Amino acid sequence: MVDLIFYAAATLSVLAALGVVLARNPVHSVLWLLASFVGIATTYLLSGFQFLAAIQVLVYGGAIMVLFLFVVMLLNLGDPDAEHDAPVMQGGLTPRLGIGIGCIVAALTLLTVANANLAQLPEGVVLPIGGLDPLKQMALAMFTQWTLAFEGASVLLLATAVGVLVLAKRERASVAVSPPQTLTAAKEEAA
Amino acid sequence: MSLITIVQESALQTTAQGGAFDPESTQQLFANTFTGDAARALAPMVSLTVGILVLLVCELFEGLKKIRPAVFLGAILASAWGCWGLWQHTPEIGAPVRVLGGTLLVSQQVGVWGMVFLAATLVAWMQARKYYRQEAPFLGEHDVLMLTAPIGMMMMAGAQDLITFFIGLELLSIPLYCLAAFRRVRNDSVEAGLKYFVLGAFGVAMFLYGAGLLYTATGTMSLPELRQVGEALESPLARTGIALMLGSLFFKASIFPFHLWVPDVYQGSPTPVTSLMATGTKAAAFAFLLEAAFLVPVSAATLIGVLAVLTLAVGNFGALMQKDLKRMLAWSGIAHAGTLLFTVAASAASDGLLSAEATQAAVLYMAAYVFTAGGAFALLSWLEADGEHHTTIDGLRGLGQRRPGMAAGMTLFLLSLGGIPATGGFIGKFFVFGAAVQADMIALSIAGILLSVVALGYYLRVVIAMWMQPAKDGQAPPMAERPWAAACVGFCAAMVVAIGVLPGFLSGSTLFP
Amino acid sequence: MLLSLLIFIPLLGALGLLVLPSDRHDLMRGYTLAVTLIVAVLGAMLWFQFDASIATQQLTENRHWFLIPYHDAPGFVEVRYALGVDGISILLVALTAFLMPLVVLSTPGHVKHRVKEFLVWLLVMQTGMMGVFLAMDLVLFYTFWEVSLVPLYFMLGIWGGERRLYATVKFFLYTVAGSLVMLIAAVWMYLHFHTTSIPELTELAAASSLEVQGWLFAAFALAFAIKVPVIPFHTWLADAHTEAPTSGSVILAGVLLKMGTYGLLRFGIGMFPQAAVASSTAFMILGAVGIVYGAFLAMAQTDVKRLVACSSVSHLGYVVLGMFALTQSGLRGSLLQMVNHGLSTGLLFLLIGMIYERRHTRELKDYGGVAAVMPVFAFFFVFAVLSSVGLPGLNGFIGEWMILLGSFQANPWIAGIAVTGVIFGAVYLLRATRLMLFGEVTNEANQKLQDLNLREVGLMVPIAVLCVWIGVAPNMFLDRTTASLDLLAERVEAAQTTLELSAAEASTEVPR
Amino acid sequence: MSVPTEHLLILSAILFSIGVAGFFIRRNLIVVLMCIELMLNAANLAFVAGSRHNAFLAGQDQTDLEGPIMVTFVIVVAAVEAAVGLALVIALYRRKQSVDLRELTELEDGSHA
Repeated sequence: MVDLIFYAAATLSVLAALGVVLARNPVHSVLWLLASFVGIATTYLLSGFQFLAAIQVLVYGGAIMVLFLFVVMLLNLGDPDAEHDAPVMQGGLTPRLGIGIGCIVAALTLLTVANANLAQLPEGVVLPIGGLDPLKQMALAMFTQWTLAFEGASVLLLATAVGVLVLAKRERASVAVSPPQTLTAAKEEAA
Repeated sequence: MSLITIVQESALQTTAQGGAFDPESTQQLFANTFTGDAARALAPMVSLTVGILVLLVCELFEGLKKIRPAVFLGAILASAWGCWGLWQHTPEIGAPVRVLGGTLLVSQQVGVWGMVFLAATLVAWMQARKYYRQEAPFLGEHDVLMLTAPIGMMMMAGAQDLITFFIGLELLSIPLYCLAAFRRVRNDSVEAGLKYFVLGAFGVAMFLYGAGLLYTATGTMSLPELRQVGEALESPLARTGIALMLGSLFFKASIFPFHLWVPDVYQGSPTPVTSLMATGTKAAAFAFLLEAAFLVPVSAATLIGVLAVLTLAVGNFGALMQKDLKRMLAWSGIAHAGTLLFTVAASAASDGLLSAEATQAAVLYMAAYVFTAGGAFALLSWLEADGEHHTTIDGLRGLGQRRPGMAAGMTLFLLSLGGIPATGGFIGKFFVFGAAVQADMIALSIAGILLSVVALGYYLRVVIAMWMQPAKDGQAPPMAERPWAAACVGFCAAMVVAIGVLPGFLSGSTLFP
Repeated sequence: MLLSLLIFIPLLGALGLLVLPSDRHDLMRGYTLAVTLIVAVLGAMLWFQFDASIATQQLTENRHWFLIPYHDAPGFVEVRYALGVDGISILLVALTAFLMPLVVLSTPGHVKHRVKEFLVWLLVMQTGMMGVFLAMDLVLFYTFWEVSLVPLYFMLGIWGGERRLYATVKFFLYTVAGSLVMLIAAVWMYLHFHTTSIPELTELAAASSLEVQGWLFAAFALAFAIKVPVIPFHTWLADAHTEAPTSGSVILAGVLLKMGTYGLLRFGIGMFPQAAVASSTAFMILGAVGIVYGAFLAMAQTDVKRLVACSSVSHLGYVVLGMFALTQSGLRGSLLQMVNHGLSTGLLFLLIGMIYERRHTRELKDYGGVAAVMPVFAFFFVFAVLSSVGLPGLNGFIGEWMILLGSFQANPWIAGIAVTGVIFGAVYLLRATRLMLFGEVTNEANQKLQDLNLREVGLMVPIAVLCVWIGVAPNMFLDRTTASLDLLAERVEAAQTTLELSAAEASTEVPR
Repeated sequence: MSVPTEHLLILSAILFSIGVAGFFIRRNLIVVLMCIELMLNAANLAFVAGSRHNAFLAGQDQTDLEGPIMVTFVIVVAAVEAAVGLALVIALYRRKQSVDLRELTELEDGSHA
């Protein structure tokens, strides 16, 4: 039964991933991606990773997807007519190249996975009660062994905040010139 | 006993005890983790982080904005002092010291690499002073981002497991994505940032997937443990994972066939950022590549050598076609990555026997390259103030008459890039090919070294334009007042000559064991 | 200390020159002349301090420079700042020190713009050349070897003739390509012999097998053969000479080409005697072909400077021929001929430069009857030509005679071919002399030519005196080389014996 | 659950390939960013597969924390990359009123010639 759910979730995530790539409307792509993440979260949960499943839903579904959706709406890209690169259907070299590369990567990795010769898992191992990612141990490890990575991540978030602020902040009135023609005027002004 | 096992054992105990923590063993664990060595190893990174925080505070108050350069330089100097400590005061004997549960290396080479990264950052920052015009309100943010990148580089150089390395990689990349697009009112800068980001993110995904496969096949992500796993490294799964990871590192290091983004991104980014990318990123990528070279099977070492020659060829012939100096330097940067790749190939071909020699060669090469390319980019950023046209090779005509000092500096840097003796570039090349020949890669070395004749072809074209061809018509604009950039050029020129004439201070037996 | 001074005084002088005001041409020329004269005095001191009875290097300096990591014990190879002089280099060092003041003295005629840069490069060049001849460490040698290229590159590119950019790039890339192969060989050598000291390497390499020597010899010989240039690589030389300013040509012919022959002698033959013995016939043939082919090339030229450039190829053919005859008189002759060629060809280039400054043409057909208008010029020109073709009593004769003597001992057939070169050489040079100097003054423009002034005469007289001196009393010069060349010849003989022994062993083993 | 590790790896390989294909097919930058997120998730699945495999190999009640910790960091970085990527997209949109990859043509060989 549990296995069945796993395979169902896996199928869902693959189909949804295809949906992301194939959908014409970016809003649909975002929604498909969300579905795919839910499927992946389910596989995490079934594999014994409760904490990961939780943050997968919370961070990905709750934060990242909203961010995507927000930008799509902000830039008013939801209109399907505005989307010109209907993939696959339209022919041309790029889609075929893309599919080709994807297929090659898939074939290569599948081949190596098939030949992986992974050690046989012992029979009858049951998941520990705390799951395979017990929170306390994770916390302990993260604050000792991986302190540097953890602190690095915090600096990373800080830098990201600063960087995104620079990139996305509205241009100030004195420099706010969106059409490129007036750029020289702005240059002179700034100088 | 490695801390990894301690953690696992304590996890086992607590799980068996129903999840309750033993405070004593936890305390013990903390005491074992945060040792004096760990503090020494972290000092350079912590100084930079403190610098970032102080910079952010300075941004809050109008009056404090003036001390920004002092804070920046202070952070760099404090960090350099930390690196110097690692370099000079780490004992040479015995097994390598690893701290923080074995995730971070404390060694002389980490210290030296740190100095190289800091030099690259310093050179980039000095030339960025007075470079930006419309972006003036964001200069504080600029400095913060520039100070973040070397933290990432140091993490990459010292990382002993893939998690730490991965965070280091991101800590280096994210600020550079933002900095590449820093001149956001210009189309080319935004385009450079986006191209760099999209391909960089693709590369990171590739790295992670490869690491995932390697982890599944071997059961560990720690480099010292990966050294021990033996046969598990030879399974197809592990090999695929390693190949994907190398591909992604080659992307960062701009190795053929992952070099295509380089010319566009280098050209579109603000020149100081290009300088940091060309020198710092490359150095960090190679620092880790050399550390992880043992992952490359000996049988694939020749392949790496061939890639090195191909990269050299592609970079040099690409540079030969260019009319714009910045783009030419970008292509030549690819060629230099090719030369450096010889050190990785040498280390892999000798099955780690030559890893110390290869690392030392790479450090020397990069140290020379930081000042050579950094100086060239500094001059370029200075010239850019004259207008777009003045950075094309045609636009440089007659520079020797107009501004002999600048032209002399550029000539020195170009000769060093070409590897003419008495400059740092030669010493670097000499050591790198020394390592390659030690690993018995003579044919590849000859191929590689003959390609540098092609390189001289295009470097000399610039020298010809500057000194031997008359200036085109039209008044040259007055020279831009850029004292920091001038200081940067002078500093770089002095270092290029110093490394070229007296390499002893870098290559003496004390560089590292 | 003396050797270091010889090398670095010019460089310091160049730095000092940088701060002089760039519009005071005479001041800068005087200053440069003073610097080169100091070096010349030091060169004279070296000449008299030199002990001719010592075969190995003397007046040595030896200091730590830097370490190269190395995977075996002791973990590094030490590169040293090692200088020394021996019988092979003493003549060339002296020649460099002697020629430079004269070159500086010749610059007012043809360097009229960007004087400061020119003088700076001249002094840097002297540092490079001195370094090449005095370095006793392979890495140091290589450094000076390449450093000496850069000044000539600029001299050619800035002050050269019309096709100067082509010539300068060709010259630079040709020489660099050769020397990079040598660099790889050098790297291989320090890795296998664990030292970069030239005397030590000479011992170690000479003791290694023929196969090892062969590969290394090939790499070194390629670099030097391009520089000399030996025949298939000669094309850069004609272009470079033709486009170079007069002083560039004089230095190129006088000293820079000698770096190639010096390298062949010290490294090609000294370090790899077995390989040199094995390939001696090939090099003798190349030398003989160079003599004859260069002569034919020269005959076909209408541009007098190009003609002298081609004659250089021919004359350097003698040097290569004599050297690879591997006999004592051949070696001594070729070493002396290096100096002779520097003097007589340098003199010719100076003269051509002087008349070019007056007439701005180098075509033979534009001249004729110059002797009537410029008797002093004609005297020196004829003198230089006679010295160059080897008139007995002048310097060229001694060198050519010893070379031909030596090569007859080694291989009469090749020597026989080479002798024809002597005749051809006389033909084209004398023909050029006739066309330029004698006959009626056919060209109006030649009527008003000014004869040489005091400065021009003054700078040529020392060279002419030296030419006669060597011609009359060659032993004074040869004596200083004898001990070192005897040692070299001994090494070659030993190598010959080894080769014969192994050949005999091989032939006795085959039947079994 | 008795799903073999290979199946987890195969799922991850398929998702990674779809992400790669989408990365090359699509020209809408936002969708390209989503494809990168897909690839990151595929990598996460590989870490999860590895962690589970190693824990089970070690025996009952064993865990291998490297995998889950890596996954946690990857999720953090995914958020960071999404933020930076979207900010860059917004910057591009401000300049060109488009998020099409084909708009990135200013920097080509010879455009400065």
